[in-house]
Parts: sequence; C-alpha cells; structure tokens
Amino acid sequence: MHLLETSGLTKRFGGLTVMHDLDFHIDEGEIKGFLGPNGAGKSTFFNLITGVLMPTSGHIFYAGNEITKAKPHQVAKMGIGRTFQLNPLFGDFTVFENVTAAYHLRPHSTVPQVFFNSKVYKENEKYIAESADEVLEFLGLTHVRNELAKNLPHGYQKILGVARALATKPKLLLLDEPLGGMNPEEIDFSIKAISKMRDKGITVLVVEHNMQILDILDSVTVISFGEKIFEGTPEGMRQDPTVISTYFGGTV
Amino acid sequence: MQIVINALVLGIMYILAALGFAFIFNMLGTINLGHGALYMVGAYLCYYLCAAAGINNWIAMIISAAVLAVVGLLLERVMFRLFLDNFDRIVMISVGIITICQTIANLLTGSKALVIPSYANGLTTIFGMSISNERLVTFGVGLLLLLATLYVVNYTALGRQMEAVAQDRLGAALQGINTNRVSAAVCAIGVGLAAVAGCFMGAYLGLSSSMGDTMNLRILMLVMLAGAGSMNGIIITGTVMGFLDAICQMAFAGNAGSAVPIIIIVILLLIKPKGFFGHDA
Amino acid sequence: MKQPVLKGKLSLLILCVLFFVLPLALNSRSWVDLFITIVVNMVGAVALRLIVISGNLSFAQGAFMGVGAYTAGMLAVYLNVPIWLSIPAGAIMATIVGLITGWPFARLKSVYFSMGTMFMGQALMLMISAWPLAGGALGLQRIPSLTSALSGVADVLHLKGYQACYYLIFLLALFCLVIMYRMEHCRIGTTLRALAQSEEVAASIGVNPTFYRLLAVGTSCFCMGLIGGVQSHYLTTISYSSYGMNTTLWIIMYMMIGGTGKFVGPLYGAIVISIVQGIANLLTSLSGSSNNESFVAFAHWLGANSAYTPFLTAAVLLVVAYLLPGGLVGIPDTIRANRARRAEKKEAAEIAKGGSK
Amino acid sequence: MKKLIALLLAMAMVFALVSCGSSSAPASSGAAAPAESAAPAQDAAPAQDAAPAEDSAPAEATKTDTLKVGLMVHTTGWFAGVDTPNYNEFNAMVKFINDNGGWTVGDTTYTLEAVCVDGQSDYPALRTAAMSLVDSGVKFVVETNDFWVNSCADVFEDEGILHASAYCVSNATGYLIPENPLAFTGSDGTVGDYQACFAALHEYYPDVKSVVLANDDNGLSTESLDLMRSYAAPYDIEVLDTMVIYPGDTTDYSSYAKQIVDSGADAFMGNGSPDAYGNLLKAVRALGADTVMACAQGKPISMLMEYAGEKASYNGFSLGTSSREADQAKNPQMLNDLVQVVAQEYGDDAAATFDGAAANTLYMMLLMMQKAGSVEPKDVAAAWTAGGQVESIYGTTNIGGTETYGVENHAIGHPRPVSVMNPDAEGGWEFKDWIEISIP
Repeated sequence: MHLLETSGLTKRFGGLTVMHDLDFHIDEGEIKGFLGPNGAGKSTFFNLITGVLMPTSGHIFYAGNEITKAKPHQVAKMGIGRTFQLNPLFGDFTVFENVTAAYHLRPHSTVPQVFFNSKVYKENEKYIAESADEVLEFLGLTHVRNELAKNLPHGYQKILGVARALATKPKLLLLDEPLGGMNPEEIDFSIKAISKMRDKGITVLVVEHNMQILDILDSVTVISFGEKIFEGTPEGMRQDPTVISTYFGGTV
Repeated sequence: MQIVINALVLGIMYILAALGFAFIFNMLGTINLGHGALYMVGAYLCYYLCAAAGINNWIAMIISAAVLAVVGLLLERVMFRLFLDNFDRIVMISVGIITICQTIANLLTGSKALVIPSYANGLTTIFGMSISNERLVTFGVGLLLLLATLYVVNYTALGRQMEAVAQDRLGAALQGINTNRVSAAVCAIGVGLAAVAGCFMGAYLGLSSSMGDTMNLRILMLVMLAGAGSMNGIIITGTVMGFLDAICQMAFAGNAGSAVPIIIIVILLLIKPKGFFGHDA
Repeated sequence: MKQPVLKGKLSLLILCVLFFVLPLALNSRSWVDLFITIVVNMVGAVALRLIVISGNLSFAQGAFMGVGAYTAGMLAVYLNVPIWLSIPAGAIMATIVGLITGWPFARLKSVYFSMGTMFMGQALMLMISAWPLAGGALGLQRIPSLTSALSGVADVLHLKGYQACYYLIFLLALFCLVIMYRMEHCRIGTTLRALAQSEEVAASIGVNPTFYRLLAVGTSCFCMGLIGGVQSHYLTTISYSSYGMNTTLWIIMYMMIGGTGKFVGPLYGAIVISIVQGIANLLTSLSGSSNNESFVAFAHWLGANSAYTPFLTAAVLLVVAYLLPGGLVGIPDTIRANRARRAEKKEAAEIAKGGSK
Repeated sequence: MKKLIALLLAMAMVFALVSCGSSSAPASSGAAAPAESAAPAQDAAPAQDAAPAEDSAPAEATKTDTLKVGLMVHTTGWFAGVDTPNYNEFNAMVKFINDNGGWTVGDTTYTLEAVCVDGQSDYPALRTAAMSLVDSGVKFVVETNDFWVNSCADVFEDEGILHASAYCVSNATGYLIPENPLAFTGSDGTVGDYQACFAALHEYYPDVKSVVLANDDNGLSTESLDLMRSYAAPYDIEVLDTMVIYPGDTTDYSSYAKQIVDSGADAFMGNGSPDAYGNLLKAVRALGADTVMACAQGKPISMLMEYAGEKASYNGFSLGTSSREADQAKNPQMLNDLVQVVAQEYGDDAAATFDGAAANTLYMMLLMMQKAGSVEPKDVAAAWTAGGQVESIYGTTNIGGTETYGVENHAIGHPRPVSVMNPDAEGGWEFKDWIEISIP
C-alpha cells in the first residue's frame, strides 16, 4: 500500500487544464523526484496535495485514508511537511524561533495547557528547544541561530525552509525546488542532507530543476503540461526519448 | 410613488458621495475614513457662503467643491503620498481629520437650525404626482455629475492613467505616468464630489453635526458591497441603498427605520465579503 | 532575549502599583472618575492589541463593549440579576456575539476584515437602538448602581463608595490585562504572530488559521464585554450612541498612539489621551480646591470653551502620527534612530570634506 | 525633512479648516464671546472681596461673598442645538444679576460665579462633568433635560447639591422621584407645553376638534396618550389613537406627513425640534393638506419657518418667545432686559432664539434662596416645596407638579408665549400673547 497515492487527479483554472488525470504514488522510505519543465504544474501538484487548492476531479489518498478535501492544517496534522517554491518565512522571527514555531503539532500542548503554563507545556517547550537545536545542527544553521530570518542570505533562507518543514516531524516531506538559487557548495550540502533524511525514516518527494538531484533519487516521475510522460528510475529517465525531447526539444 | 422619487434622490446622493471614496479606495488601494467628515465640512462651508455671505447657492456649491478639492489635493500630499503602504498611519491621520471636522461642525451648529436655501422651489406634477422641483434638480445635476465622472474614468487619458495606477502603481510609474499627480487628481475629484453631495443633502435635510457619520457608514458599505475596483458597481449598490433607506423609513417607525437597511446590507456582505462586482483586489 | 522582557515587566509593575495607590491619595470624585476612564480605555486598547498581533485591525471594539454593557444592564434592570452575575454574563454574551459575527470575517485579510467588523459593530448598535426593550433613544435607564452594590464592601474597607467602584473595575481590568499578557507571551502569542506574518506557512505547520484568529477575537471580546458590563453598572445609564464609531476609533487611537511595539504601549496611549480628552473637566474640578486666581480663571474659561479641546486631542494625534513612528513606547528607538541618522550625516559630511581636502 | 514638510502642511490644513470655519461664521464668534464675559465677571468679584469688610457700606452692613452656580449642559454633540441657548442665557442671567449689584440673601450680597461643564451629548461624559462640578465646590446646579441627568442624579444627591433640570421632558425616566429630594425642574416641560398648546388651540383655532400626536422617539411614548387626553378634556378636543413617531435623525419626512394626512385629524401636535417640525410641515403642505400645526416647542417660530419655507408657513403656531421690538410690550420687563443682555453678549441670532429655560431655572433657585433666607441646599429645597406663586422671568408662575410627578411641588407652571403663523403679518408670523397655566 503506497504512502501517498493520487488517482485521476485533474485541475482546471477556467479553460486552462493545469493537471490532467494524473496517477502518482510514492512508497514509505523512498526519495522520489517530481520533475518537469517550467510551468508543467509541479507547484500546483504540491498545492493540490496539501489542500491549498481543491482538485477539479480525482482523489488523493495518504496512508490509506482520503485527503482530497482536507485543509492545509489538517494535511500537516496527518504528517505531511512541505516547503514553498518562493520560500515565505516568518521574517521577523529569528532562525531559532522559526523552527520552534514549527513544533506546533508534535508535541502539541492544548490551548488551556499553554495558557495556564502547565507542566506538560513546560516539558514540551524544553524538548522543543533541544530538538530545534538538533535540526539546526543537522542542517548547519547553528551559527545563524539568533539572526532574523529576513536578514539571512537566500541560500540559508532555503535551508531554513527545509529546517522548518523537518521540525514538524513529518512522515512525508514535500520539497519544492530546495536547490533553487544555491551556490555549488550549498547544493552539495543540501543533497547530502536530503539523502540522510531517509535514515531518519522520512519519505521525501522533491520537485527540482537542477539535475544533480538525480544522483540520490530512488525513482522519478516526469510530467509535461500536466500529464505524466515518464515513471521509473533516474537512469531510465536519462535515456527516455520523450523526456529528452520535452526538455531539450527535438532529437539529440 | 413618492418613495421611488425619494429613493432615487437618496441613491444619487449616496453614489456622488461614495464615488470620491471609491476613487481613493480603488486607485490608491487605501481607505479614507475621513470622507464623511469632509462631506460635512463641504455642506457647512456651502451654508456659510450662501446664508452668511449671501452668495447664490449654486455658486456657493461650486466654491465649496473647489475648496474641498484643494483640501483633497492637500490630503493626498500630506497623507496618502507619505503613508500609502502604512494603513495604521492613514487611520490615525483620518481620525485626526474626523475630529477636527467634527469639532468645527459642533462649534458652528450653535442654536440656529442651519439649512441651505433650496436650490429650486415650486412643484411640478408628472403623471399626476406632485414632486418638488428641488428633488428633480438634485437628481438631474447628480446624474449629470455621475455621467461626467464615468466619462472621465472610462474614456479620457486621465481615466486610463488612473486605471493604470490602480492596477499597478509601480508599473504605471515605470511607463512615465506621474503617479503623484494622478493620485492628487483622484483625491481632488473625489473630495470635490463629496462636497457637492454635502451641499445637496444640506439643502434637502438641513445640517447637523452627525450627518458626516451617518453618511460615512453608508459610503463605506456601498463601496464594499460593490467590491474593489468596480466603479460601475457603485451605481447599482448606491441605488439599492437609496431604495432600502426610503422604504425602511416608511415601513418602520423610530430608530428601526435607519437600522434595518444597515442590517440587510451586512447580511449581503456576509454572502460575498469581497463584494458583488469587483475583482479580488 | 531575557533582558527586555524584564524591563517590560518592570514598567508594567510600576503602572500596577501606581494605579493601585494613586486613587487612595487623589480621592476626589473626578480624579477617581478619571482613573476609571483610563483603566477602561486601557482594557479596550490592550484587547484590541491581541487582534492586531494576529494581523488584523478590528473596528468593532466599541460595539462589543456595548453588547457587554447592555447585556449586564438589561439583566440587572429587567431580571434584577446581582452584579457578580450580570457582569460575567455581559462578558460571555459579548464573546458569543463576537465569535458568531467574527466567524464569517475571520478568513478575510486586513482591509476586508476591518470593514467587515466595522459594519458588524454598527449593525449591532443599530439593532440595540431599534430594540424598544433596550431603551431606544433614551438609552437604558436606572441600572442598579455599582456604588449601592458595593456599599457593604466600601464600609468594611472604609473607602468612599466611588473608590470601591474604582477598585472593582481595577481588579477586573487587572484580570483582563493578565489574560492578555499571558496570551501574548506564550506559544499562543507566537502562533498569532506567525499567522500575521504568513498565513500560508502557518497553515503548513499545522496551525488552523480560523481557529486562532477566532481565539484572538473571542478573548478580546470577553475582555471588552467584561469591562463594558462593569461600566454599565458604574454609569447607571447607558445609550448606544456612546458605543458607536467614535469609541471604536478612539480605542484604536489609544493603541496606535501608545505604539504596538511593546505590550505596555497601549497602556501609555490610554493614559495620555484620556487625560488630554478630559482636560476641561479635570481643570474645573481642580479649580475648586486651588485658590490662585489666574488658574481658577483659566479653568473656568477652558470649562466654558471645552468645545475647543478636541482640537488639542487632534493636534496630539497628528504629532504622534508624523513624528513618532513607533508611538509613545517607541520614543527611545525614534531618538536613537534620529541620533544615528544625524551621526551618519555628520560622517558623510566629514568624508566629503576629507575627500575634497 | 520630508516628514517636517508634511507636519507643516498638516498644521496649515488644520489652520485652513479652522479659519474657514470661524472667520465666516458669526455664531462661533458668539461662542468665543463668553470668554470675555466670564473672565471680567471673574475679576470684578475678587476686587469686591478685597474691599475690607468694615468700610461701612452706606445702606446696610451687608457682607459680600461669591456664590458658585453650576451649569451642566451639552455644548457639543447632537444635543448642542438644544442646549446652546441654555448655555448663553444662563451666563447672560449671571452677568445681568452681577451687573445689578449681585443677589442679596439674608444679610449677604452674593456675586454669582458661573462654573460651566459640557456633557458632550454622551452619558459617560455627562457623569464625568457632574463629578468635576462637585469637586469645583458648587452647591446649586442647573442641568440639561431630565432624561439626561437621571444618570448623575445620585452624584448630586450624595453630595447634597440642589440640582434642577432646565427642561423636564416627561419624567419618563424617573428624575423627579421621592428618592431625589434635591431634584427640581425650572420648567414643567411637556406637561406645561401641552397644556398651553391645547389652551392656544382652543383660543386661536376654535374649529379644531381632533388632534394627532406626532413626535420623535424620545419625545412621547404610548402611555402618555391618556395624559394628553386629560389635558385636552377641558377644551373637548379629541386626541386620536394613532401616533406618528419618527426617528430623531430621520433623513426624509414625507412618509410621516402622509401618516398625519391619512389620520384625518384637524391638527398635528408635538414638541419636535424646529428642523424636524419645519420639514414635517413642509412635507404635509407638499401633500396639499392644511392641517393645523401645534408645535409645543419653545423655539421661536421663525426658526421653524426657515425649515418649512414660506410657502408652507400658514395655519400653525408655536410657543416660542418673540424678540421683536413690537412684541416686547407684552413681555415681563425682566425678560426684555435678559434678551438685551443675550443680544449684547452673544449676538442677535442668539437673542432671536431666546428660550429662557436655564435662565428661569437659575432665577427660580435664587428666588427660593431669598424665600428661605439661606444658601443651604436643604433650606432652599424646603422653601421650593412649600409651593405658592412667584414672579419668574415669564410672569406669574405657580409652583406645583405634585399630582403629575408624585413628588410634592418640585416643578413650576410658567406662562407660555404663543406666536401664530400669518402670511400677511410682518415676517410671516404674529406674536399673540402669554397664556397662563398651572400644572396639577
């Protein structure tokens, strides 16, 4: 049984069909790529899964139950963390606060517990502080811990986005172009970090343009103009004629 | 049938006053809370020009509209240009303006009942119904001004520039449109129109220091109901408001007469908070 | 992170002590009445602050105070419910009405939320004005007064009747301020601030935007209803006109003039502006006890011309709007910023001079 | 730098708005005038005190002192229109009395010192104003309408201050009640107005047989219908069951005019304000009806006609005083002097709209002080409730109100001036005469 599965997923904005009858699946512990040229509908796919957009037709299943109609915060509660292509952040919060804020769900203290400063709440906060530092350690952001998020260079902001998504302790992590706008050394660091996530038992679905990501992917789905044109291993994708013609136009 | 006439006249008054506010809301994307107060100052100015200084009240209205247009220019320079993105500052300065106008109105109200001499007296009968000339003239001039404004907005160069500034202030500036001058024109026309509405309402019902607030609420509702970015929507919502007010005053005694229209409009807004005719600005 | 919080708490503590001790010292009727007005306005400004933290500006604070006042008043007048029951009932009613009317607008952002709450507030007050049971234009008369209810307590503590009223209002206000302070300085406050910065990201980490916005609106309405309820007993006569746009706008002004930077901001704003607004009455009452002629003459002159005092309030408002971006609480930062700017200019001038030598 | 220009411009705007407001407005300069009158009265008093007591004044060895009298009315907000005359006339009365040698009670001659506070047409602000009056040390307070002052009656009663409402609308809110022993009213309000109205209808429009009541929502309530019938009974005029109630700030009166015409009454009566009744009359006449207008309001009829427009101004009367020279002969001498002082202090507009409620209430207090021979509120209250007849500024006035208010002699019934609309008279209206009444 797949961790996440969509069947006949379609999305139309007025006359424009952005996503057409897409069947997709990803299994536990896998690192899967979701590739395609610009405007192929990659970000729309993420927004459909996380409930930001409602599909015109089709269904989405996660860990056995249907989440087609779920709202973004309900999807997050079920264990799907995500980053955003344009990477919005809590600009006025420090890096540390950005990550601690993300521990909203796990461990969750209810409003009365928080308000009356109960023991449970204090323990949670202590635990959150420690594990937040761990996440920062894991992603190498400790040295900018008390820096305001809006003052960080672009590369660090991207990593902070990933850190925040990780902090929600997701079972499935959706990364929307994590390598975008990074310098080579940051790219290597991020790729290594993503591959290490598998050891933490997190399934990763990556949307990316930078082909270097292919090295760590277990399997790939390629879409063009909202339709699936390839499903299989990264190596298979490199030889597949339709993929090549979509990306580079004409025969090689 | 008398209600229909009253409704149309009230409707035109609301539209005229709301047009100015809608200009500022659509073109500059911000709220001018002090619009009702300026409408009131326009009425008081017109009263003192024609009652105290004895000027013919048509000329008095024009002078009052001109003075208020200058105030509109000043307002743009002093408030909107500096704090376009800072909604808090705009609210603060608007409350400053409201307080100043309110205090002036309180000082001038005094004991004498203030009413602007009517713009046209006598009665004419149409299909066997006697309607006072004043209402016909008010409706006529109001309609004329409305059409003139819509012509400016839709068919003139200034109108197109206004639309450009509304869509994207930065983009418009890049194409060489002097956004400051355009938004100054927007404010001048807007506040000037509010003054005209003030003068007509001043003649129709007399001045009171609370006329500003009652009109302010209706203007805000009107524009919100019409939705952001739609100037034509206001004509419809203005007329609807006019009819609601006229009918409810007749149907309900006491305060309910002015309460029911507001409640109906709020219910409509609950259905479509972003308004019926505008785009999702 | 620790040091500023302590400083913030210190100024709060000083304010609490001041507002506890002063009414014992300055115990003339109008001084105590002024303190009551300040405390009521403080609660209004701080309650509004919680909604502002969640990214929206509510234009219905006055209306919810009115709902609390009318609920408590009508329960007391028609069902002669005792005050320790009618005041909480006012608060609960205001919360319920706040949540019901807030729900449709909770999902909206900035301008539409503000306008929505404004219309809702006005509609509420107009409904009360059209409701004959609520006293119509004459307002709700002869609400059982707080002074008589507290007469027993007043004798025990041998305070004057109106001082006892002050301390009850002070207690309830303190209760509201503690709730607000706690709400803001714990994870709920952080979540609300996160919501204000980016609703999209907040939802992606599992925060339910509507729930938390309504939590802010609900708590704020509870405090407005509570303070409105106790005020209705203090005033013994209330009219819908004193809970309309004017009150709402000025509650927003207390918060903005005080400054939204710190929790204590709205408190300063409420103190300064309430005094400026009530300056005419304050001087008239002081004229009774002082004997230097020119002051008494000035007090009577100002009392006679009190219609001009709103100009003074508007002037203070414009000065803060233009010159103090951070509001009263932001004065130290504004001074530092100006000094820094001047230093930069001096430096630039020197470099230019140095360069040209 | 940019902010500095902005601030200068803002101040310029404020100045422009203020100057355009005050320069071309006579009335507001009126408001500024009291500054001078209050101040000089002020200087005069201390000078007198400074004079050593034993400089043997020729007549009696009277001591001199200042007596603070408080005035609590609304000079701002929606109620300012009604209370501004009260403010002007109260200060004019103080100046009139101080100019004529002060007020002697027992062996002391007092110079009056006016302490004015503004209620801002808002209950909380009114209560704060009442408290500042208490602290300023006044013992006697003239207040605005009764439905306002009910909210701070307890403040004055606790402090033992005698407080009289300048105009008792209908005591619906329970102002004159046994729990308020120090609460009085200087004019019997609607009770007296309507009595005078029916008397005038009978006197000047004998063929009116039926009346429909028309008022705003805080003027009249349904219970007062039988009260009206008791006033109409002696003149056998029928009061119809239907009542026309319009909201205080209505924007359009034509629907209410229609209700009046449909009721088929010979006359419509109520104590609506000049702008309300003026517009109502205009709307009634616009429907082509000649129904008689009986306006129980004390405002001069000229104000009302300004709203109605001369075409509609016929067949109706109001109970306003007239300040025209020709009509002065019928007024009591003190009233004319007072109108002179108001004209001199606040301009002719203020004199033209002379109402006299607050001035008369103050005068009643002063008379009662003389009758009681003391300035202690309790004694003055006792003197007032003893009842009898006094010469108020309106002429012979009967103290009473026991039956109407259930509180013994806390009100007065003073004569009312009747002015009738008459197109061919000078100015379109004609001052008839004062009608004497007494309230049960």
